[in-house]
Amino acid sequence: MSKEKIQLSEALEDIMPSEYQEMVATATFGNEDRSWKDIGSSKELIEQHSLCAGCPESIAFRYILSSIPAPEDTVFVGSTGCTSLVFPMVGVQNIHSLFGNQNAVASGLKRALKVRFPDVNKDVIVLAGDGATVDIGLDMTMQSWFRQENFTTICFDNELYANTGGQESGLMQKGFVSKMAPMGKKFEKVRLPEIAFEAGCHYVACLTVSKPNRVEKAIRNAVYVAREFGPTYVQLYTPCILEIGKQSMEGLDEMKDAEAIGGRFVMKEFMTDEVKEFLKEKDAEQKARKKAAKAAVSA
Amino acid sequence: MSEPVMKRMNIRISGLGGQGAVTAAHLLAMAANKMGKYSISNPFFGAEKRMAPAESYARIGPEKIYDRGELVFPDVIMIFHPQVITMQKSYTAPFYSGIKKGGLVIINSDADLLTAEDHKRLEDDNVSVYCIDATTLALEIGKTELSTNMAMIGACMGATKVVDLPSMEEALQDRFGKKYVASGGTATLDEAIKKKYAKKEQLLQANNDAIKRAYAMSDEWVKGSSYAPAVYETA
Amino acid sequence: MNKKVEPKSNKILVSESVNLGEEGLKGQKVTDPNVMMFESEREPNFLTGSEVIKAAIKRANLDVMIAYPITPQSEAAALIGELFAEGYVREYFRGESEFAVMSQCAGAAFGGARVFTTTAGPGTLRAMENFPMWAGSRLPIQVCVTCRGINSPLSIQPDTLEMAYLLETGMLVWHAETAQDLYDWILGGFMVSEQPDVHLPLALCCDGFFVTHTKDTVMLQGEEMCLPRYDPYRSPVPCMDMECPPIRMMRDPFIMKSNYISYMTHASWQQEIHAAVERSRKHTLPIMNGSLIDTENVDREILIVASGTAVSQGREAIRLLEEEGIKVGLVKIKSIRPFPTEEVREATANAKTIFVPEFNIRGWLAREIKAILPNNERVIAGPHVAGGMTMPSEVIVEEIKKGLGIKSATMDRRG
Amino acid sequence: MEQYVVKPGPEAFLPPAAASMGIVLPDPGEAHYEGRIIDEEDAYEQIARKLLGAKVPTIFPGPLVLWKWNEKAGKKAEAIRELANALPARLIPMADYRPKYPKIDPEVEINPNHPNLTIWHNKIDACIFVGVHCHQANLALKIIRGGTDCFTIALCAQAGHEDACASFRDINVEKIKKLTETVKRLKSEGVESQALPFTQIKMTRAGRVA
Repeated sequence: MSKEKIQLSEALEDIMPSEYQEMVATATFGNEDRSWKDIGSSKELIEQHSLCAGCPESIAFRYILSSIPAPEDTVFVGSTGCTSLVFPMVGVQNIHSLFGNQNAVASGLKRALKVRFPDVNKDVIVLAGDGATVDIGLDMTMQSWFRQENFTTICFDNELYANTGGQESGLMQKGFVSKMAPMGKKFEKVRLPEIAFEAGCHYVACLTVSKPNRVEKAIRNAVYVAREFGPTYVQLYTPCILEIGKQSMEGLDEMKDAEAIGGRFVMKEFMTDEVKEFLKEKDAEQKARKKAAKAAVSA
Repeated sequence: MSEPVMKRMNIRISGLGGQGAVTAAHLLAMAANKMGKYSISNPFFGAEKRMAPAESYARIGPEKIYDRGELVFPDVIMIFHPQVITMQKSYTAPFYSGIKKGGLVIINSDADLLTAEDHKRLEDDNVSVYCIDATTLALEIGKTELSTNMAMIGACMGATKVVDLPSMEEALQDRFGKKYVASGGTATLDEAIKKKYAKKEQLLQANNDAIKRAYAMSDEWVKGSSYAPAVYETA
Repeated sequence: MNKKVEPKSNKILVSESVNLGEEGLKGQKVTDPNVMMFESEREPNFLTGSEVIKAAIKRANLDVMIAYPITPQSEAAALIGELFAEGYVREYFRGESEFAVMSQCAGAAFGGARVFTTTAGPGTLRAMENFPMWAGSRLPIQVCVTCRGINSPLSIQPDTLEMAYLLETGMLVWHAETAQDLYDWILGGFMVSEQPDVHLPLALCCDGFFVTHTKDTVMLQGEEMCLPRYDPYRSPVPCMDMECPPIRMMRDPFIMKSNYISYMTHASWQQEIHAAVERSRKHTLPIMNGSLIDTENVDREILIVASGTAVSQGREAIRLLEEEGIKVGLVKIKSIRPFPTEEVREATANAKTIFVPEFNIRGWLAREIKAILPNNERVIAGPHVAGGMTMPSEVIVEEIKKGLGIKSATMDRRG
Repeated sequence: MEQYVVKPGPEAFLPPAAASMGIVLPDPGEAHYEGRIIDEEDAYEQIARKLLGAKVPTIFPGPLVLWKWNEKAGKKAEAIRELANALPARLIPMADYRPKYPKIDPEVEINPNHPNLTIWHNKIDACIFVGVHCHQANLALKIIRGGTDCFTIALCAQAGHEDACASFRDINVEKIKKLTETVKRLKSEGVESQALPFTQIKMTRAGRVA
């Protein structure tokens, strides 16, 4: 939808709840260079959430929603889990269908939108937990990559099944003792970022959500590359503070530890040479736009 | 003057995979369709396999046909390959199982393959048996075994008159003259037989000739036999 | 309550926003479905059921078809691929499994596309989790189910047991008897299931092989016509294309965590799905020639009540019995969901004995009928065949004669 | 069995869907009143009288008219405002369909997942649903019939709602205006509004005004 279409009917605007009036007036729809830095000065696309206090997923949601380049033309596909408790509160349309079928739903959705809007970039983004992405949905996750579907897959990796109470998952660390792994997990954390690149993703990033700049860059890269080249994958460490026995304020420290040298989440990116070139051009374009905007303001 | 109208005729074809049993049933049904009769045809529903038992069915009649599936109680049975009888390459035993009273069995063979008991049972039910060496006929006329099914169709038509020669010629034109949707195995055989002939017309001609020759032979046979298809008397 | 609906106009209601005469695909003309289906001239074609599915889809102005091979539907799914290559379908691809395909269909329908797919037997069961999701999400996807056996040991042969599993999914479930039914109902099915007050998926079932692989005469309209395109903005739930409000919209939310009122919302949601099934009655009447059942001579004391090709076998049995002076009437049930409760009650009001032949071992249709009829000891569930067995009309004759206490010699001709 | 009538509740712990009780939607040119099909022309007056006779008549505009996603939507919003002013009736929006967390302010909005909070709190005895997606409207209408005595009216742009006590179908700007004209005519003929005095609550970005 163009930004011009995101508006209220004048005759009924004065009865519309404040949150919507504010969203129409100050949310960053239509600004390609929207950024996490807008948080605080503009209306965020996430209204409220029903996650635990201090949950790193809620931070990840805020960074992602403030970074996607065209929320007015973006549709999210989620899956069952904590993320699906947040989605109804988000100012972008999104689909929940079943547990694990998110990449299949996204494949159909993306193709339908291409058929219906051949001249518009309609971005489709999958956002699901590690159980949905790597365990029950792995077949459909990977097949969408093999088929070179033009959308981005984001995995919230909290290394276990959080919403059902902390059971073993494929992305859990080896040796971790959890429900359904009472003697500790017997096999290594699945190397999905590497697998994703091998399976045909053109851009892959794996990181924590401790640094908003990095998250923003990874999300923008992934969306742009998905439009032009094919599937992209971003894996974000969003520890479940509840299930690993941390306090509300300890999520950030947990992520910082995990991304320190030798940690499980030292940031890594994989991309093809073509993609590297393309992203360089995109960066240059963005810089030029920002420069022009600044000049316009000062003039 | 009362004009007799042929009653429903249910034809079961038993052969071996690759012999064209399915094509034969389709052609009979298509020809009937061209004559303004009602017809449906279908294969035995199994995996396609060369030389495995294969069955197909054609149902032809003066009124709309609803009957579906395997033909368990046929009026006419055609045996495309002697091994159906001699080696039990068939899903039913004996091969004439279920034949209706007054029915007809046509066998592709120059020898009598039936036991005395078979003859007795068929005679008791007034079933006629006609043997014709269709494969030899096919080799003579079409220069290929692949025309066996054509000779068998001709034999069936000559004896029963269930469809006439001009309609069959039209059906052949439809089946081999145009683009035709066939399953994998059938498509391969279609290609094989098309390669055998330089032109489509030659293939059609050879098929037509095989049908006509067999038709003439069985027409001659039926005059001397007690076989007569069931008819309705109409005003 | 399954009330019978009387047809008022017997016309398909068409959206006012449809531009009749505009160009569809490959130069086809968008035609009023009433003109296309009921008034335009038709020519006879001698085709297999699979070819008939292709012929219908060619005229369906279809956006998306997603395919996965399973016997016996593969041929139809592949033929629609040919249509895609020719330009008569806008998008087509092979998914990785039936579960994935049905999810992909859901995604395409969420995105506002007219979607068609096909499946059969074990594929239907593998896909099963999706069907109540389709219905609950009000996605008007059409799936052609070419029924085959489902249980171990495996069978690729026709058997209608899988339909029993579809009955409570919230989908519309129709059972085609012939290739002609299949053709007319594919096109009509889109018009019914896309009505804003219905807007539900349709499982258009036919008996695998008996319909898909049998050549039969089917009357088809010209290829220059096609249906109006699907209008996603008449949907009873928002289309997921970021072009319609509300912007803050999750399809489909589970009603958030535990409290009494959220359970009631969920219950009301389910009621609404089944209400929509009921609403389809009115829209289905024009497609099904004025009634959800067909009847012949239902004033007779003996009736055959059946669906699918069991009806065909019943017709032949009636013809054979007639030759022996035994008179039997017929009820053909066309729509299983919604179930024609009142219609069947009326049609069987005078019957003393009701035979329900079925191509499955459990007799789910007989159970449905027994559940709605007074004096249901009149219902004889059978004959049944299964696993791909054919049901010769002679076997129905046998069953009826046995039920009437008459000796029959038909089976003497076997073996 | 007696013919089911779609009357205000409270009807049941879980009231049935009217469609399952044999209520059929009107065809084009028709409307329904308590489940009986009536001529659309007659519906204007019956529904206008019902609204004028209510103590707390309320219009619940939904997203399809609250948002100006096309020109028609903006015009419908205007027509709805005119109807509200003519009656007079309160306007309480159904802004979206999400299950709100942790709770809603029942004076300023209605949510399809727990509509009765808004009905009960404001003692609404007659209401109009307009611009709500049909599925969500039906959920709310059933819940309202189950637990409240509110008379529900649907101005539906599609096929109408048998779960409302009265429903138009194929509603458009002209038809909304015609309903407003009918209200005005009845008033000029001496039919007085029974609405209790109220002040329409207004909102800004900062929150509630007055």
